[in-house]
Amino acid sequence: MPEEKTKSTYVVKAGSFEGPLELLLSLIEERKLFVNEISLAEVTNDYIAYVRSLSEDDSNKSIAGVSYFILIAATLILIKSKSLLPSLNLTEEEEGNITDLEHRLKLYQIIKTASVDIQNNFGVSIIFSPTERTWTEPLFSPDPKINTTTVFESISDVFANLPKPVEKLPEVEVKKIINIDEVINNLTDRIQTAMNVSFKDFSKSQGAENEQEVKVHVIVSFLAMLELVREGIIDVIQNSDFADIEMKKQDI
Amino acid sequence: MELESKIEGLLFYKGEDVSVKKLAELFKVSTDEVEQALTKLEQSLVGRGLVLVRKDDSVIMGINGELGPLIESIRKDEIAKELSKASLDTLSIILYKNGISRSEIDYIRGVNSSFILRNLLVRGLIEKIIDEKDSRRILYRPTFETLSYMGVTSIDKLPNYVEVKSQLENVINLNQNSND
Amino acid sequence: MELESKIEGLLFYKGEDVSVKKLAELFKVSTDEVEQALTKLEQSLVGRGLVLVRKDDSVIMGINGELGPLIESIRKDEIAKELSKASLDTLSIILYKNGISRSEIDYIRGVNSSFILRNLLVRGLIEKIIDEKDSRRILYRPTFETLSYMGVTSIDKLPNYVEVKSQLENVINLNQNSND
Repeated sequence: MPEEKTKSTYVVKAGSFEGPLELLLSLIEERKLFVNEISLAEVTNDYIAYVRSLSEDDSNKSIAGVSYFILIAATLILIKSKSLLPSLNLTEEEEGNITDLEHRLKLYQIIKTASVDIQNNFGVSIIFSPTERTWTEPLFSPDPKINTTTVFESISDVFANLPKPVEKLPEVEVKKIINIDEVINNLTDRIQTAMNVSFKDFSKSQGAENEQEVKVHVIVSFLAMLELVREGIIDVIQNSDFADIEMKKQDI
Repeated sequence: MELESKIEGLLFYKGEDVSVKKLAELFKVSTDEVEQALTKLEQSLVGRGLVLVRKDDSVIMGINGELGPLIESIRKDEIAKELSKASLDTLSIILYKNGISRSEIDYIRGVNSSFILRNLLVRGLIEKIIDEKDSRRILYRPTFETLSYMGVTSIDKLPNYVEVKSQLENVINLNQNSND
Repeated sequence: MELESKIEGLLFYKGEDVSVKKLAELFKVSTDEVEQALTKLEQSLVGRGLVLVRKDDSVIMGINGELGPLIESIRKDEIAKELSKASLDTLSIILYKNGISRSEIDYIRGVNSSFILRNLLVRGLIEKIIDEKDSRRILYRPTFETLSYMGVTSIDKLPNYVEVKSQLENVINLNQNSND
């Protein structure tokens, strides 16, 4: 089934997760925490580590699959930034994204818990109904609609309604977009040559080709930047609300 | 659950006659016990919509004769009804593939087809056969009457037969491969 | 013969789900009378081999789930019982939120669900309906088949149904309030 194929794109050494919410939930539940901003901030680093392993794993060819994880990572990063950089003011939309993620995660948690019962009961004591049974001898009852023309039209309709195969981006492109370590290295290099580097300029400079790519770039760059902040390599300065974030090499 | 209730459920499922001996085997009881249970079941069905019909050493569950006229008129409605688009689509798949399993039909149509297949069977437009390669598999094919009604002497006279058939087979193979 | 017995016979004949409205038409009675008869029939079937399964406005007659394993053992074809993690998540969402759009499912799962939905449709575990409030919107809901697999005669008999449902509603309401 195609289902199995999509599933395999998420499989990594650390275990397989169907999607970003399942991963997040398992990270939170592992720590026996409740779903809230604090717990989300706490699991962000592990989440990023997972997304990184996803993008490194050569078997992950599906850009769509990985991008779901990266999109949630963006919100997670916002949450983490809030706790790391109290001066950082979030836009209304960003705040909205945060409450939204919490909300989704709570819904998913309820479903996930309930699904255990579904799993345990599924197919155990099936209530059978003899659906395909026919009581009486068939009586040939055609319909004037049945003729070679209509039958050919119908089969053509059937073909037209088949699911379209998923378009896959070439592998090279996937690699270009998703390699987070490469982004971190670039960032470090640039920090070392220039004292100040604008985050906006930096994420632009990665050669994105379309809007979706830009979005992924910004996220990946932002992830990388925060990683550097965490490791104490750079300082982040945001001069005013919504202003570009400046990055500066920290004096060691 | 009492034995008579178990027998009731089983007979409903089977929809055909089952021997007393077979019932005893299935429920791991003696034939005497089955006989007693059948008597109880008969009694409990008095005045209900279902009846137990016994013939020789077999038993079958049927519908109370009083409902005969109603069932007959429903049946007439069922077969006189216009064929739905979904039914026609399903019939076209069965015509071109000539010998296809329910799960293959379901996969091609993207929905479950049990009710539609039942309707096509009742109308005598298709019939069930056992797969020669796997006796546990049931296949569907058009009836002879359907083909003559359409005025085709053999299946390969259907429009674009060769192309359609190979396209159908491609879809089915695709599904099988992705299952591996 | 009482109405409930007539309905019993008819459901037995049909072997598929019939709507309350259709039953009222067939027996020329009101839908209220049908409802009452169905309640009586349900009661009279307690402890017996047959059960009445109800979903939305339809009803189907099935064989008591206690007999499920026995019937499975005499069936010729294998029953697909495995649910992948993704299928299980999606099916659970649809079961507890009877009538939900694809985008809502995607929202809760955080990933695209089209493949899984098609898969569940093919297996007959879910079905598409048109949203009554917005005819352009397609909603997914569980089928009788799903209830059968779960061994329950109605959706609210699913494990912890009431609790899960109210938990979900609490979270949804909370979010709506915070959005105001």
